[in-house]
Amino acid sequence: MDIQLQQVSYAYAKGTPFEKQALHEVDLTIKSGTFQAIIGHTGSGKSTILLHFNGLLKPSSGTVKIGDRIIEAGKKAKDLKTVRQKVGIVFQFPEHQLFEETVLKDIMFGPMNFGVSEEEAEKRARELISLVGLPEEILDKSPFDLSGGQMRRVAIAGVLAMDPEVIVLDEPTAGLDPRGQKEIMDLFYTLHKERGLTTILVTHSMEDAARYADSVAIMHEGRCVLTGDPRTIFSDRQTLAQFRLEPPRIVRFQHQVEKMMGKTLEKVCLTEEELAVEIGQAIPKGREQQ
Amino acid sequence: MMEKMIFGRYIPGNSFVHKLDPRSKLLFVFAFIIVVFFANNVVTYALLLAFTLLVILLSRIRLYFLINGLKPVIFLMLFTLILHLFMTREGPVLVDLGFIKIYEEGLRQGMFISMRFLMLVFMTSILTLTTSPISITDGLEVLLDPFKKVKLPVHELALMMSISLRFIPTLMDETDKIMKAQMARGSDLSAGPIKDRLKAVVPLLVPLFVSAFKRAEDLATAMEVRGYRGGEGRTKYRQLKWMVRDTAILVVLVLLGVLLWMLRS
Amino acid sequence: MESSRSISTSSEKTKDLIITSLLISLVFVATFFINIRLPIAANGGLVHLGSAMLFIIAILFGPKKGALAGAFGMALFDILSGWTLWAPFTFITRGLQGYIVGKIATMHGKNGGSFIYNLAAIVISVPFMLGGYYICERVLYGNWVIPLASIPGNLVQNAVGLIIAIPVCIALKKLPLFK
Amino acid sequence: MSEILSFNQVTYSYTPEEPHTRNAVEDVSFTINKGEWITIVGHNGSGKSTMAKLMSGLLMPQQGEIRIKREILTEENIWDIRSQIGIVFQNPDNQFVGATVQDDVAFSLENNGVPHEEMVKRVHNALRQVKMEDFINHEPHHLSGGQKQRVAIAGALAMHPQILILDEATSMLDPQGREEVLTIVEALRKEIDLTVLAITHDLEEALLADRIIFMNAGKKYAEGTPEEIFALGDDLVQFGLDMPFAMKMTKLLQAQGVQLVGQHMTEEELVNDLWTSNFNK
Ligand SMILES: Nc1ncnc2c1ncn2[C@@H]1O[C@H](COP(=O)(O)OP(=O)(O)OP(=O)(O)O)[C@@H](O)[C@H]1O
Ligand SMILES: Nc1ncnc2c1ncn2[C@@H]1O[C@H](COP(=O)(O)OP(=O)(O)OP(=O)(O)O)[C@@H](O)[C@H]1O
Ligand SMILES: [Mg+2]
Ligand SMILES: [Mg+2]
Repeated sequence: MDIQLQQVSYAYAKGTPFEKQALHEVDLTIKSGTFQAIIGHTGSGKSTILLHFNGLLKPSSGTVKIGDRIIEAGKKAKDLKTVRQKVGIVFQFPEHQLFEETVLKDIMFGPMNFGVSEEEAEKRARELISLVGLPEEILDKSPFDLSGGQMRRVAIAGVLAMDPEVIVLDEPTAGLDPRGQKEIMDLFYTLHKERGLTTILVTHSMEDAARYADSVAIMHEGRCVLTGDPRTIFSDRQTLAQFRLEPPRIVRFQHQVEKMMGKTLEKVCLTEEELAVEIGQAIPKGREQQ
Repeated sequence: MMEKMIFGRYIPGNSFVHKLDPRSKLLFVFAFIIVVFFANNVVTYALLLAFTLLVILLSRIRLYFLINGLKPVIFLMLFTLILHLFMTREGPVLVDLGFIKIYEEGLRQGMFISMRFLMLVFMTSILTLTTSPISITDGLEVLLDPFKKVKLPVHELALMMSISLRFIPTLMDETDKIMKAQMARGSDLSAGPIKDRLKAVVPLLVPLFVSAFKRAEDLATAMEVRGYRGGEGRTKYRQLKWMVRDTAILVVLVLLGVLLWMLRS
Repeated sequence: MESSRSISTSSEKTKDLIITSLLISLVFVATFFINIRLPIAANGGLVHLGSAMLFIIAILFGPKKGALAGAFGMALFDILSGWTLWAPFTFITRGLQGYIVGKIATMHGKNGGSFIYNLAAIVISVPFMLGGYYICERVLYGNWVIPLASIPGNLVQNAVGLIIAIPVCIALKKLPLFK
Repeated sequence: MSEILSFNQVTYSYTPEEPHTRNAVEDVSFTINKGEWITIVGHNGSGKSTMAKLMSGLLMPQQGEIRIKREILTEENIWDIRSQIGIVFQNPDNQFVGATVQDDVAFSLENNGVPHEEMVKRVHNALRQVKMEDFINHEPHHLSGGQKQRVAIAGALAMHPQILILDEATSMLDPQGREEVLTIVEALRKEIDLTVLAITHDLEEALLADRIIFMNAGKKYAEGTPEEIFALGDDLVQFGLDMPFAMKMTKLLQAQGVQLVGQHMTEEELVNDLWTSNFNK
């Protein structure tokens, strides 16, 4: 399912003295099956744009196409439910949305709102709980008796249970310890690969954007100023700096190494593993024996 | 971070009224509410009206804001006027449409009561337009101080007010986030069958309570580490300064009251 | 929530004070910000959840917090949205209502867990609320008839509040937080 | 070096009546000297925040003792001791008490009965120290997360504390906010000889410390300089953490057959080693 934003503008508190233009004529296309990262300085409009992906906000002007649904400024959008089922959002600190008596019921809440039968919803919950790395016993516990990391996983399972085609992530790993962060990101990456989920990641972590994304979009002061593949985007230090961003650590390190060697490597590396191989090849091997 | 505070009517400014001490403003409004009821004839009402206009001028509040504030009550005012017009049957008949007669006394009463109402709304609005909620709280805390003697926990009440004011924007933000998150899971307060809309309240309020409690716990911890242990032995950072102008405005109001009392019929 | 041995009394008091403050904020937020669209003529069908929130708080936390949250939360709403003149009346009336609901719902050791008591609590509080506003507005408008105009609106508010509060209380009662 | 804070076999459980659940903090001992920067690292739920609460007397240990400036922490002296400790917590919103920036900074001064003139002086000073004096009248919802945390630090500084505890004070912030806060803390340490105890998951942040205490499941797993702790390598990963970037890179490079002399904490060291071991021969 492609998502396409055309000339989308959005203003909060429109028509009051507090009006705040958060998006300016944003054009952005996210092709079905891609892993799209959206990066940008705080307040650049990332979260606002994300709310347009399933009709939680309606553009003040412009159009949003979600699959074959079109949400247009000024027109009444009916039956957004189908859209919301297909585009799941994992918000920042998703554990704050838990409310049911048991974990099982909470995971079933989303799908049942979209008309899935109780048996089917329960089946999905049982499948997903192990997918997110939790034991099945947890299904009968109250979500409020779990640790922060466990709650986060339950909330994510609750979104996945809706069986969306597109999943939108707003800083899904904030506050977790490094292992938790890695596990959650790897989970989404596996889902993206294995189930072909279109994945949209909003993040402050250039490292995650570099490691996982096929395509990166930069937001700056409400505008989508740049889109492209991560290698190109992250190798351009000047442009990034202009939008108050830094390249990922790995790219900065590559830069240092290149300066030291006095020559550039074959390609811009986005993961540690890649860079290690590149450096390994660039090192003058013959001299080791001298 | 979010500039989404669209509540509250305080408009910062530097006028004479803005600069008054919140205590004198509170006392003033309180006394004014009493004085208003002294008026009962054309002269006294005219005097009151002139005085109200003077205060509006001194506050340098754009009339737009005052009128805007009237919106919710305009209907009530008209209603009062019309009821008085038609229901009072005293004095000479002014208009006679056969089935409806409007009497002079009805017109007088209607006008007076609507005017009284208008002046009360204006004066109380000026108070909240020129005084931030937190200064009102400060003012009340000091004014209520004598009631500590009768075991009224004045300090606690004032602190409570200031904390709840402080957390209103935060909780509004939180509410908005939870609403969006649950909408994304297909539960919506504003769309769908009525039964579903009512059902959507639970997924909103439960997390809201949970979050409020988490915040309360964190805040209690933070306050305690910073040495909070009740009102005793505390000093105050915000100091109120009573100036000549504060005394002056109260004196003027008292004089007005005396004058109205003498002129009323 | 934490073990008894680590908590001195001063900290319990502080926590209690803060919880009350946040309950006040919640009443305000529900009145000002949480609307639900219902097919009722009044207000274009938008009904706020202020009364519901007040009932919920009174039922779950008893008369004292119910009274404080109702009085301060609702009066604050009046002050901050152009009804300043009504604030003192609201303070008294809603405070009284919160107190009554809380008192009845927690009577006889019921602790807000009994459907019948909760229902009775809200129903009994309604005449007090209506009466309170009636008397106050009588003073304001100098007339016995005009204040009658606000009664239907107030009734709707209370009815919606009741319909929402009762099930939400049941849901909240199941939380570890309120056990 | 003079001791400023110590734990001696401290144990704490939130549920002492349930012997089967593990203690939140178990048998932890360590000593911190004046002027040090100590970092506590550990996975979620490893007991870090509980330790911070124990230090400030918000919780009292069931076993063992805690000393602040060699004085045992008891119910009697907690208020005195709290006035010497400043804590900044994780969530910037949940610790902002005042209506505006200056009120918030003044809060602890008010609680301790500091006279008005003195308060005004200290509030301005503290705000200057965290570079927030231009925001003196701002309300919290008009500040960014990093700014709120700086106000929280100012609130602590106003009491002229001996120890500043940061309990994941940067973990909810964006990279800029994090940078802002850390820069301020580093500057302060030089300026006023503060002892800093930072709790964090962020290993790059942990590198700034003189010493690291590594917690695992309520117990102290290891203690030492950053070099010593990060030399634990895979243990870090196993107990929920990660290795700093330069170390990970070193390992990967060595696996590629690149010659390197040792373990490296920082990128500069690594680049230098790459140079000397491979090019500059
Ligand atoms: N509900 C709201 N009301 C008014 N203004 C808002 C609201 N939400 C966001 N804004 C403003 O819109 C702009 C964009 O905000 P948005 O939350 O989309 O940024 P962001 O890129 O997600 O930032 P962050 O990285 O901090 O999450 C900001 O200037 C913000 O202050
Ligand atoms: N108020 C509480 N009541 C009961 N158990 C608690 C409470 N607070 C923490 N715990 C438990 O104590 C243990 C240690 O928690 P603590 O908050 O100290 O961990 P932490 O290292 O700070 O974790 P994080 O990195 O997530 O902040 C955890 O197992 C946690 O579940
Ligand atoms: Mg955002
Ligand atoms: Mg912690």
